[in-house]
Amino acid sequence: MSVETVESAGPTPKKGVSILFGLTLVGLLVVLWLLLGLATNAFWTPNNISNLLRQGAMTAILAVGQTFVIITAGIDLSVGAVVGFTSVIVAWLLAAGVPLWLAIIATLAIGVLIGAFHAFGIVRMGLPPFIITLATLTSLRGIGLLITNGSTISITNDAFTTFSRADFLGIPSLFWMVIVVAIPAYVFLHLSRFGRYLFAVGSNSEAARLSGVNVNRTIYLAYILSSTCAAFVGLLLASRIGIGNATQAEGWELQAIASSVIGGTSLFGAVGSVHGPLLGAFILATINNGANLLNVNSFWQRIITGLLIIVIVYFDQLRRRGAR
Amino acid sequence: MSVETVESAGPTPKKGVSILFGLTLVGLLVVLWLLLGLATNAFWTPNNISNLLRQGAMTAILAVGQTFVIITAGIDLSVGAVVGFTSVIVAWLLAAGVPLWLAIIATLAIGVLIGAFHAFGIVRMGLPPFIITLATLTSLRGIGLLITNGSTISITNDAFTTFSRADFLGIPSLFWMVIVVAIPAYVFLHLSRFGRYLFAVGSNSEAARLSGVNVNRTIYLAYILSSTCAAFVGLLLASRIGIGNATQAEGWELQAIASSVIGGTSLFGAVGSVHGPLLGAFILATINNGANLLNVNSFWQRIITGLLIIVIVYFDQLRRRGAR
Amino acid sequence: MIGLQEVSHRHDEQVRAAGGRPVPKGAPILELRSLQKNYGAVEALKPATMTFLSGEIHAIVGENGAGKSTLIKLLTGVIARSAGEIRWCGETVDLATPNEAIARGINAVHQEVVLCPHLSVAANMFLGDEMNRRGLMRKRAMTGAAQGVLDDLGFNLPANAELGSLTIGQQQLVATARAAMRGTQFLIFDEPTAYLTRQESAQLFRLIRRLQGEGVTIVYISHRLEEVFELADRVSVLRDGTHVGTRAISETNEAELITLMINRTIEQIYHKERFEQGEMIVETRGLSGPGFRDISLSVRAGEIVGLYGLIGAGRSEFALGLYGRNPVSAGEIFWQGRKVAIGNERKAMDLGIALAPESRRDQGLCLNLPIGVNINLPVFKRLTRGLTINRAQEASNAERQIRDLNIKTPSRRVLASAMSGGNQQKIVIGRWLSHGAKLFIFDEPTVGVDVGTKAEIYRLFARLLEKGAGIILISSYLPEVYELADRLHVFRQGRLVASHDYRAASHEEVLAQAINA
Amino acid sequence: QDVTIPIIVKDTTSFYWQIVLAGARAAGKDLGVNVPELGAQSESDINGQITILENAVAGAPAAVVIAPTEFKALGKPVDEAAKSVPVIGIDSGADSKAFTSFLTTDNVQGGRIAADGLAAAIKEATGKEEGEIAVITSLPGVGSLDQRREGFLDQVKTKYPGLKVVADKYADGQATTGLNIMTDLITANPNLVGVFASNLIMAQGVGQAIAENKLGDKIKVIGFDSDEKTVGFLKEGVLAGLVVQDPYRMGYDGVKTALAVSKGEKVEANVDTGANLVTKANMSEPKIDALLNPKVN
Ligand SMILES: Nc1ncnc2c1ncn2[C@@H]1O[C@H](COP(=O)(O)OP(=O)(O)OP(=O)(O)O)[C@@H](O)[C@H]1O
Ligand SMILES: Nc1ncnc2c1ncn2[C@@H]1O[C@H](COP(=O)(O)OP(=O)(O)OP(=O)(O)O)[C@@H](O)[C@H]1O
Ligand SMILES: [Mg+2]
Ligand SMILES: [Mg+2]
Repeated sequence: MSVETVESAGPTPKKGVSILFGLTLVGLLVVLWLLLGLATNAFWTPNNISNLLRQGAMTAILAVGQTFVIITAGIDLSVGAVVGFTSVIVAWLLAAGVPLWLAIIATLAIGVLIGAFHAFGIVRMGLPPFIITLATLTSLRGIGLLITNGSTISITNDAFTTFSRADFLGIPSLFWMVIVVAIPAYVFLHLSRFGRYLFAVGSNSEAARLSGVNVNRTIYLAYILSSTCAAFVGLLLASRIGIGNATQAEGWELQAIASSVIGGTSLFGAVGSVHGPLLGAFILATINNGANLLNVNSFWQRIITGLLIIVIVYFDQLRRRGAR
Repeated sequence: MSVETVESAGPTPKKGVSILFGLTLVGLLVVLWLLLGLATNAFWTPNNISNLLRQGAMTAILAVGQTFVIITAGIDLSVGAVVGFTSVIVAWLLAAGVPLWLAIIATLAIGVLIGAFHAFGIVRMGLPPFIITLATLTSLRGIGLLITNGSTISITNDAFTTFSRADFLGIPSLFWMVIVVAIPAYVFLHLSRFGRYLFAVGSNSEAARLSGVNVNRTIYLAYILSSTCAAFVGLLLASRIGIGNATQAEGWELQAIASSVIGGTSLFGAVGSVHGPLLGAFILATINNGANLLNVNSFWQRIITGLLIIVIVYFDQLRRRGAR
Repeated sequence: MIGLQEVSHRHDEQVRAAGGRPVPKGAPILELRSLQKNYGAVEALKPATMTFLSGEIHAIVGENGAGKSTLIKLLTGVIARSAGEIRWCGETVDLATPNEAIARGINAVHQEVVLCPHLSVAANMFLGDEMNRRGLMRKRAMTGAAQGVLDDLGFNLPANAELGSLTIGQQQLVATARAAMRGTQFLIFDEPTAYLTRQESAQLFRLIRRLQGEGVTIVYISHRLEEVFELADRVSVLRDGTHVGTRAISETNEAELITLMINRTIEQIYHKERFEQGEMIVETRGLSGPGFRDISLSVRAGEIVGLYGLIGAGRSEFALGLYGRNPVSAGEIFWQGRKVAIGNERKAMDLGIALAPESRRDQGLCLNLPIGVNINLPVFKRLTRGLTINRAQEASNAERQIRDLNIKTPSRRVLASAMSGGNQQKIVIGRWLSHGAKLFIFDEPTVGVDVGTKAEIYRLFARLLEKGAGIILISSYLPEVYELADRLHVFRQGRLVASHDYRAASHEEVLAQAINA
Repeated sequence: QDVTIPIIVKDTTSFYWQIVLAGARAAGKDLGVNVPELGAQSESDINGQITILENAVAGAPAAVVIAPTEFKALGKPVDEAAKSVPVIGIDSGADSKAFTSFLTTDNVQGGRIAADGLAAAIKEATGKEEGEIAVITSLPGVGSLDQRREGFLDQVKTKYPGLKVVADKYADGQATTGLNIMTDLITANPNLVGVFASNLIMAQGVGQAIAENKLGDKIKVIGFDSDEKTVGFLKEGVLAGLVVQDPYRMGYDGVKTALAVSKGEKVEANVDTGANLVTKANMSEPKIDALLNPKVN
């Protein structure tokens, strides 16, 4: 936005502030959790915590992928459609008798291709990211529906479908997947030079270019990562709901972007982190979980979600201004 | 986008280019129309042209409002929700026996308030436009559902519901409404200084501020215009489908933004026009109308829409690069 | 054609209507009492007390980061002061918003051009103050009036061009024309000549004198001391945010000012050492591309090749072509005797070319990233150990450049946008020093850099040459290229029109060739 | 009110499911049971419903009543849930043997009823069961809508060979899109005699198109489910018929059955709550009238 004072939770910079910022969103999450624990007995049951971790997991992974793109000052509207589409692909492959490992690899490869196509559109065809990813959003849902003929494909592979329900060391496997994505994502974004390049491209692509950064490759990288994360979530979703269905995950792109922004990412690029979007996703999941447990009318739930988003981002804004 | 070579159909400058640009999108539309005329007999019937004008009208008005916001480098995700919400409001007021004229004014006033709230969030609370409008999107749908209790409110006022089907001078009244919005919008954006301030704020809000432009007021203006256009569309929708229903117009925000961008608006601000979004909206409407007439499978229709968006924006991009 | 006179006259009346009480010439018009500005812990301006007299040209000088721009921003309502008082025409004023400053007739041409790149030149000149008739803008009248003003000032610029399509120098002229047209009582120029050639500078000086003649008070900030002596009536010096003194121009000299500014003396600004010229590093033959045609020149190890010309002469375009940023349409490049094609920036860097571009804002810096990242941008590959960056080395590398170039910052984690103009320039230079190269292209390297640092940069050039590098120095500041270049090429309208050996031609001769007089 | 029996519907934002909830609410009041009203925000949001089921079970209720959005997808989650609480299914099935009881309407059967109704209406108007017809589905990938479409198409194919399906369109869940599709179908297919709009929102949009073009006599439309608007259309002759289920009863009996189960009583394993064709002719019958005017509040 043009009025907003751009703030930085940049790559290394202001380390203290960046961690404090993370901590404060953690603080918010903890406050939410404590309040919910007081308000309802069910909240702090192991069962519910498992649920919560499962529920936030998919958005969290999408949000991390989305963050890479947003840091380059782009946007990826297609992630929800990619999730639905890849759920169809993996179900289709499994139904066709393709071995599980191959089906998974092929599905992720399709994620890579979609991301590469987005970057191609942006870099070579000069299309705005908003447009190219909106177009694939529309088309991918169409292709997925065409494959399933508008219905769903059941997945009979039990190994695959029980995975999302399983626990490991008492923690839901879906949440482990968040960790599996987040750790390399953290290393990539905050510790490797490619992460720095993402920030540089988002901040001033011309300056990055004149400094020898391969801007096009960086853009490819960002979009491929986002789409691959989405394809990965497509696998998880297929595992969780046991079917492939192209209309699933509708609107998840907005949730992913919202998680990312709540987690401190700037839509103007060059500001963002890996832990922020994760926290953002789990804050949103907590709001929904809590509203369900408190038996809030689902209409009120929407109203409250909207208000809480405003309040959370506002306080975060205030705090960050204060920190300067 | 950071890589894209930012182009301008700015306010006054390069007048020739700006008109040429408009003409070329018109050209595209005409080509589409000619092709459809060849492919199907039904296309060029007066009846179908009326349908087409009706079908594109609401998106067109939303897109114009959206364009004001995008020019300031903002975004308004709430417009679809505002349409649904205001359709409920007007139906509710009419059901409560409020006279039609008052119901209309009250509904538009609510549009103004929503826009003012957005601007307040951005200007005073420092929230990113994406977040505040996403939050109201969520909340408004909730409030609307609460009012109708998840159902619909029928509108029995015949004067109101027949309006959207009426013709005037052989042209559907809905399309007249586009003209009624577009002409003052054109004067505002391209001929008045307030329009120029929108561009200035989107281009460099600091420079605008230093020049004595009231940046905050400009932001208020943009968001109020967008929400008011959306409320106006809410009235038209209520008139057209004869009900108030809070879940209607879902996803219209993306259609409005897409129309605007197809029409040459840059999501990075400071580039846009009034005629562009109109053309964009009618191009999208033509694609859908044509697909229906040709009885294209609904799934293929999605695929084709996505591809056409890419093709259209790509050629537009090429031409504009060439024009430099 | 409407001239400056008429347009500004219209505004003059507005200003008076807005309440500016006339002040007799020579009486205090603007007084600062213990004016102060802190950015968090940074004291950008320590309590300063200064007086500006009506109708004078008052220069302000000081090192990079001394607080000059901060002072200007306080006076124009851009930022809020931390403490102190401002008195305008004898009464205490708020000056809390740009609007208030404008209403009182205080205007500024800021150091970094702050205009709207998407609007036309005319739209920018009239922004916030459009001509209207019945609620609608009089676009044609404004374009005409703007063109009239530009022509009247002798600026050869089209009023209907999009601002973003102009070079920064030209944009600077637009900002100047705009401020002049606004009809002010108090006009501040913050390093207006940074991107101007002598030719344009001369035009600007004429404009300033003319405004002074009309009773306008001028504040003039510059790092070029000879300009200060040419123009100013009085000069104030800032050091580290402190006002260390004000002198009448007739009672001081360069040496004294420098001592006041940097608290030590410099015997020679243009530090020049001549080295044995070594092997041929690069040679272009008939190189053509967007903005330049048929350029043949060469650079040897140990040699500084200067490129001089007016704005838009094609020097920067030539550099970008050589660096692989812009496509070359014809001609050949020989690198150390071998014919090469430089298709992209990476290729150029791998060969051993470094480019410090002319616009630090658009091409040089990632403004909302930390200084450290900006300095290390080209060398992250080198700093990578295995998968990740060696953070200790990343830190030490950045710290070293900050120290060596004397970049004024509390930490390498500060965002580049929080740096003063000159310090930003040093970051861009530091980046390439840390990267290293065989051929350094410095495009306007000392724009906005203070005398002390300038001397350091020139000394640094000597160190680079000593190590066997070659330098292409592009500058619009004739004394600089003139004193430093072993070979000086003059560009005009995209062509290389003349070449001279070290000090072989006079200033006047070079200038005449540049403007084709 | 110590006993809690949550009811989970497919989409809280639709009128149909609001009636189900109203029935459940009434049962809660009558029986002294606390009935949280839960549900996803769209019939196609399978993951959302699974999440809600998980959350509901975490609250350790006496039983859970659920209308599964998707047959296969809800199978495992229902199995999982049934490990800790009894689960009562309503409306649609799921791939699970763990339901204690099941109160459903057969959506395939509903589609067949719609086909019969459409054929009858066309015959009444033209004298023969012949002509071009169209199907408009609100959203692809939604189990119950798929089943209705399937039942309708199957019935037409086997029983009414004279009826030719010339268009089989999917919309995006928006009344306006249904309206636009319908106006375009009218333009493209001048011989169209009948349409099946398989849910409430589509019936609203399609009905509007018919009303705008005053084609109620020529094009017969059968809708699914009812509200004030579509009943009005029925009265005006814009719509030829509505297939109406008994959502109120499903909600009421669902909770009632669940309570019985939680008390250890024996209940019937399968109950068909039925679907009825409503036309102008039978709409004032008391039984139908009760279906058309459910006590929502
Ligand atoms: N937005 C900011 N936040 C924090 N510190 C700032 C900010 N802007 C300027 N400073 C600091 O204030 C001090 C004075 O800066 P200023 O821009 O006034 O210097 P200057 O005298 O104009 O220097 P130059 O000759 O390089 O333009 C510097 O130390 C600078 O780093
Ligand atoms: N992409 C381009 N295609 C064609 N001509 C161009 C292009 N970019 C710039 N030019 C023109 O090339 C000329 C040289 O501009 P350039 O910026 O290189 O000048 P310069 O000598 O570096 O001057 P300065 O940097 O002082 O403004 C200008 O007239 C400019 O308008
Ligand atoms: Mg400065
Ligand atoms: Mg240059």
